[in-house]
Amino acid sequence: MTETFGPLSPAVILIVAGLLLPLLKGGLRNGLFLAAPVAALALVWALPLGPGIAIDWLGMQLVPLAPDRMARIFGTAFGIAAVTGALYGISQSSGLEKATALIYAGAAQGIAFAGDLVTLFVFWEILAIGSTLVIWSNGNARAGLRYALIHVLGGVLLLAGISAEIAGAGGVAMHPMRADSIGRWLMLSGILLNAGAFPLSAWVADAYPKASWSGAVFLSAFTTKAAVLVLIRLFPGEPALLWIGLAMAVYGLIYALLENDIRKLLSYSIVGQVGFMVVAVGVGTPLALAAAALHALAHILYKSLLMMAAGSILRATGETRLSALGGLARSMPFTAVAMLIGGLSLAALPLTAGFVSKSAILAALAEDQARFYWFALSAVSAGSFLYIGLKLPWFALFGAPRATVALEPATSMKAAMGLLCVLILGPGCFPGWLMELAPEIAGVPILTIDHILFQILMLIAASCIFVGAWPLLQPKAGFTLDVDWLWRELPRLVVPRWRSNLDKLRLSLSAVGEGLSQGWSAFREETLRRLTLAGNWPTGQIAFWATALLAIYVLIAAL
Amino acid sequence: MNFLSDPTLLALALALPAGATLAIAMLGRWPNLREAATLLAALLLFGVVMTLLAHVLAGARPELHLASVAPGLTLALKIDPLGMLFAAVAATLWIVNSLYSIGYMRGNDEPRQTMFYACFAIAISATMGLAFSSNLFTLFVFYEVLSLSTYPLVTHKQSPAAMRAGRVYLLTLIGASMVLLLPAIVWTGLVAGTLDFRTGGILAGKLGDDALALLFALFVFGTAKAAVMPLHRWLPAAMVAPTPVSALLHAVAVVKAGVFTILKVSVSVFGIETLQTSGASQWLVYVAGFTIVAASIIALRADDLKRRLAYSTIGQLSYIVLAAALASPVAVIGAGLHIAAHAVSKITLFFAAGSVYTAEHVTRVSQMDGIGRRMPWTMGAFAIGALSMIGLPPTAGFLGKWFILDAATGATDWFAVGVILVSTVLNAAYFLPILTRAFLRPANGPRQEAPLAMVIALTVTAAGTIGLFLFPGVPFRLASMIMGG
Amino acid sequence: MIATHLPVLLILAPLLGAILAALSRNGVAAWLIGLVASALTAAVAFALLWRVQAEGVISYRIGGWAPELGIEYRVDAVNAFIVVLVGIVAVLTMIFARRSVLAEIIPERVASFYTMMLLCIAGLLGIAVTGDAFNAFVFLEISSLSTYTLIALGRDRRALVAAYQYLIVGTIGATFYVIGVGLIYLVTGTLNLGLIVERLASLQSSRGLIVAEAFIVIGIGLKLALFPLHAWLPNAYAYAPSSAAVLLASTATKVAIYLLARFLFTVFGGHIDVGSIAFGSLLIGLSLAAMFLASAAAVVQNDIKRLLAFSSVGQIGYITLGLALANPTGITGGLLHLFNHALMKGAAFMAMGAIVLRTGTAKLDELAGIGRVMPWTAAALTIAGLGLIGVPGTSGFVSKYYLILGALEAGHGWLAILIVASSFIAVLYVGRIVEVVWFREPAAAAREASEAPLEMLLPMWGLAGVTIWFGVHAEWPAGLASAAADTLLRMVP
Amino acid sequence: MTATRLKILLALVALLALLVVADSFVTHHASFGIDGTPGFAAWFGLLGAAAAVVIAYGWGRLMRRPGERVDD
Repeated sequence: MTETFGPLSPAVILIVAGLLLPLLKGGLRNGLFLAAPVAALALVWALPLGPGIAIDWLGMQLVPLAPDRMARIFGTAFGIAAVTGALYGISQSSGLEKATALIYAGAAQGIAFAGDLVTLFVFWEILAIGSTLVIWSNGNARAGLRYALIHVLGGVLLLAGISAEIAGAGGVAMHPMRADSIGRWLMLSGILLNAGAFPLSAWVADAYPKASWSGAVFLSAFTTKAAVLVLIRLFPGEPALLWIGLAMAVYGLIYALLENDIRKLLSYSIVGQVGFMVVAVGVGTPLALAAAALHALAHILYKSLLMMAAGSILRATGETRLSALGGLARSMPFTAVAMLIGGLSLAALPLTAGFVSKSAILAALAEDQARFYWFALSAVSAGSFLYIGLKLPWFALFGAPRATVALEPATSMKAAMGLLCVLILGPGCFPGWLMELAPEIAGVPILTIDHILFQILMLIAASCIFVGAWPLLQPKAGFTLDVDWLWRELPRLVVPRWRSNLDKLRLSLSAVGEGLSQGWSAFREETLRRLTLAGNWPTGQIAFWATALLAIYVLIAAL
Repeated sequence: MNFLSDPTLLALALALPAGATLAIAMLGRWPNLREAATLLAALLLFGVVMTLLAHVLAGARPELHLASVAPGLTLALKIDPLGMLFAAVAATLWIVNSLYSIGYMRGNDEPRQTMFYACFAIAISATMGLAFSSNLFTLFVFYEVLSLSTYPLVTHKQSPAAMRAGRVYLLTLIGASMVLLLPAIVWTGLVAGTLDFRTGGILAGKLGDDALALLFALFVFGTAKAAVMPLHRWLPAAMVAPTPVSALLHAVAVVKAGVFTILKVSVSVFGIETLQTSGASQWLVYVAGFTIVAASIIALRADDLKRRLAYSTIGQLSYIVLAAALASPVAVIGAGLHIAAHAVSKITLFFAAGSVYTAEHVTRVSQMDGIGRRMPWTMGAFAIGALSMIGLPPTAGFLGKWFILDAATGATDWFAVGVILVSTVLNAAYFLPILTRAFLRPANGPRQEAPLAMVIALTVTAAGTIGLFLFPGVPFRLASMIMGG
Repeated sequence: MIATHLPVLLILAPLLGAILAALSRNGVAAWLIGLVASALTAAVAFALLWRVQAEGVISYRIGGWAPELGIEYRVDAVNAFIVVLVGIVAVLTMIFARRSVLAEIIPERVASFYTMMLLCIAGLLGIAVTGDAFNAFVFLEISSLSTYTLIALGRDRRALVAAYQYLIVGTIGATFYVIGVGLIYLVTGTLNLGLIVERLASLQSSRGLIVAEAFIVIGIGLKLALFPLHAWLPNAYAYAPSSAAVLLASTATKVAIYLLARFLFTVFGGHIDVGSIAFGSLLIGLSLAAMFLASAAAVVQNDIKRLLAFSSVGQIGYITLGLALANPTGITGGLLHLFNHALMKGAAFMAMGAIVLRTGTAKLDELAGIGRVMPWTAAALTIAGLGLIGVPGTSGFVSKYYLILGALEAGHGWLAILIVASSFIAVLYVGRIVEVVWFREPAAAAREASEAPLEMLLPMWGLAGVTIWFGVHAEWPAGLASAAADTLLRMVP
Repeated sequence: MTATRLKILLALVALLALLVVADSFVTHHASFGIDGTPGFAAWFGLLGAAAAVVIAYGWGRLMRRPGERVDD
């Protein structure tokens, strides 16, 4: 059945569109920018589920297009993110960003539909290239470079792991495995790097806020979630993922609580939320995997919305620091509502998509009797409300205005945000839609009274703490040291010292070298002189040598 | 239908560029005719090589006996897949390089162009001979002819610096080949009783493990063209040459001749299996690994663009040497593919560097601010070449790296895996800043591309870099056939 | 009829030519006579070679006397090889010499120059074909005396000094040789080499023989410029008239080496083991010293002729090294290198002769860019240079290949490495020439010069051509050398 | 503590108390036992959020730096 689509895949549509985009101008360009994601999303649903088509490449049987249910969930999520992102960013003036965003989105779709490890890797790298270019199109060279290097590292770790897997198992097919050999650990670490797992998480908050107001929307959606999908496919039930995911959740929570910059806060929050998904993958039951996928979907929806709101604020005021913002509820009411809905969905307020997916994750943990992780994640979840549902709106939307709004969000931006609000609230009110996507969660109680009450109690309790501990949560200008200190600051401290020592060594060496070279040049001159005059021996000397040789000869022969 | 027999074609592959040399020398007074002769010869050679390629893919192994020098020493040609791969790469790139050279030499008003084109043609002829040689002696002869014929190209500018570089170039290449490679060949002949290449090797069971390792070392270091440290200095020194020459040295002929020799010796003199079981090449994994990482670190700090590219070449060559050292069928495929992939990508990079020089007289990375905005085609091609050097899909550089990595993990040689990991990141670290500088810094002038011939050439090779990734069929088939002979 | 008298005809042709040339007193006539005589000689040499190959050893008794009393000319694979070499070089030198001599020799002495050339050729050929130890001495003296004169005919005043030094050294050498031969006569009572060999077989004590051998080897060593007895050679070659330098460089030392090989292997070979560790290592040591030190001296020379002369000393080291290896491959390599080196060094000296003719100088720094105006000459020089290095495709490679093979066969891997390492020094001195000649802006001398005349280019390119030809098709000379080596080692009767 | 905030806090606590009372009237589907007790979510939420604030505050005292990253 898939044969009827031939080489057409959502990835190809988006990537080709991205490559064509720079050749177009004006309305045509915007039209393609919007049409391509829509077409890709349509194709995600038009593709019949099946084993996909195999092609032969370098002697390997590759399956570049393998539509299954997981691919469809993630394809939908990536598709929605691309459509709304394109709608939101249509007024962006940078053509490069638009083109690369499409390629980026296409690579994410490619990963979603990849049926083998090699195809996966190829799109993995295109994803890295695309996202780097999205960051670069906003002009920040250094951050983009750091991002690119980290992802090159992640990519090659994955590549090494894949090649070890092929060398060991002999096939390129994707199949569930455990991290039980060096090769598989390499693969896992490559994937986790993209997922933003601690301690290789610092790049998320470093790079994403460096993108433009519209670029960050794309960035927040694809890379980490694509990694979650790959984890679901390759490492379901890997025990290590449990504590890694929990570490991510805690890290995201604490750093987001401390953060002052809205988009950085949202970036830390991504890590935290992906942590939830990673824990679920670590559980590995069908319910848990479905929950992880749904949470990825929901997360893409509300995080896109939040990033859009943040982008609108940035575009309007040129500012994203909470300490420099305030009172936006009055001046940007639409954006304020979007931010609230996104935030509440993240905090899993009932009737939002986030509530459904987070409930599913906790239910999966409960089903698996993972007591520790259930309690820990519940606590983290309560904490998340502090920064996303309370701190963020409190300081950005309410209080005295500190920044002037120069630019109203464009209609297209409002449309994108509005669309996302609907997409968040719709499934939140009617979870049946999501159950159709992932029937595994059908047994999870979601909109039951005790469960709703449970969640509301949590949120109100967190609110009490927020109001009570308000002075401690004041946004402060500055930054929190992260693991990236190791590659951003440490070399700056070490290299000069290292260099000065090296210089000292070089000095002393050069003193020795000086002496040696003087000796050498003296020797050289003497040798040259001798050699030049070599033919001018006095005759007596030849005679002497003749006699000497004669003697030696006789001596040798006689012995 | 096929009135040209295989041996005739084989002879033509050598004779065409050699004949072009004469034609170029005679047409020196009429530049247009002279360039036409170069291009014509390149096109004809391409046709001949492609015909041969088709035959080789179909299973033919054409042979041609040239001369019997002395008992045991014969000059003879025989095509095998590895040689075919190398020859096809060189013949293809000669066309683009000629096109590019015309733009470059005219754009920069270079003197002594006749000599330039003539020596270039000899070098190509020698490359063909090297690629198709059927025994160690023939290979050695063409190896030396290649060194000698490229010397005038390296010293083209005839400045004191160029002469110094030329001296380093010739002394290193000839010196190493005479002092190490020649004894290795003689030793091989003495032990094996033949100098003929045979897939699977001619040394199996003829020498002890230690002696094999020593002999292998003689071969590897004797082939200074492969620029394995510490015999790498000639390569950055030769950067004084005009850019098309650098492209020839780095992409088409010279360094490829080096790694080709090492690979050929591994496959057809020692035999992969013999290397594997004796462990004679294990030491080379470490030497090549060191070279890869050290060259990358030096490249990281080089401000001169061509110098940075030169050290990049040193590192990339050692990937191929590393593959030879890993000595497994998969590694050989990787090495073969990497020869093709690196050739087309590195020539793109050098073309771009020369194009930037011709248009803007920029030679240093620190002068390249905003140049991508002014020369989008050139720097776009450069970007593709750079991605290929890093080994990212969808560029050709991925192919070779993939199989070499496969070989490393297959042999569970974690040192080699680590080297590839580290060097990939280092490659990115020294190539990407060039791109950010070129594209993200503001341009300090209007849009101004290099001469059209150059832009066409580098666009073609950049497209080839991606095309090779998407359609690796032919090189892959050739590379897979290497082990089969 | 003629065929049986070939050996003596070989000597008579140049000898008669010399007499005629001396009588003619006319430069042009003398040259013509020289040309005809040397052409005849070459023809005879080839005929001899052909007969030896066809029929084996030729023994010719002068006047029909028995070997005990008279003089026997004995031609086998070894000296047929040498004779052919001398013949080829003699003809080509004669063709080359005319223009060069006109420019370098004062007209009154031209006739005597050709006389001396022919005498020298006769002497060298005599050494080669004679089977009599004392007769060899006589021919040695004939060639030496004519050589002294040839060198002294050079216009440079230093030529006189060089000739004088050569005279003294040569006389010492000849004296040593004759002492050695005398000792052998005391022991064996004969001067015929064949008979000496037979009678030595029954000898009880070899003490006297050792001393005799010592004198002979050192005496010949002086003539062949064995390191460190070489010091006369650079100046002699550098200041001799160009065409004399060609002849001497290509033949004189080569014939001396032949004589050495003949004594070492044929005469003493059966009794004193040449391959013995002690003697072998002495000769190997001296050869290595020549290969490295003399080559190193060549690198720093400014006068190209002197450079080439030092190079000759170095290359002789390879030849003696081949002999010292004392195995078939090694000796083949040595003899082949003798042959090849003669040809390429001849080409190189011819090229220098042409350059001196056109520019009046042989100084490297004054010849910058000469390749632009004398491309054919410079190309021949370059080819010869490549041959000296031993670049594959030139004959120098083939002979060095045999040497390396011989060294490895003898179990001296290190020696193989040293052979190629010393070739690397040749890269340096040849590289210097090539770089200056081709890749420098033309100096004053070069700008005014023009290409050499065709009659010089032809013999020059004849030699350069065979340097390439024998590099690609070495089977003929290698076969000759191999047969000669087998003969020397008595592997064939 | 400003008066407004105190008022809000009191209102929130009152609401929480009200809901805890309500919570004791619904049936719970407990997974681990304790999570089914009435009001569990309230006190666990209070504890969890408080712990988050305390840890974050402490971590901020240690790791928070004023100004901008040098290389941004």
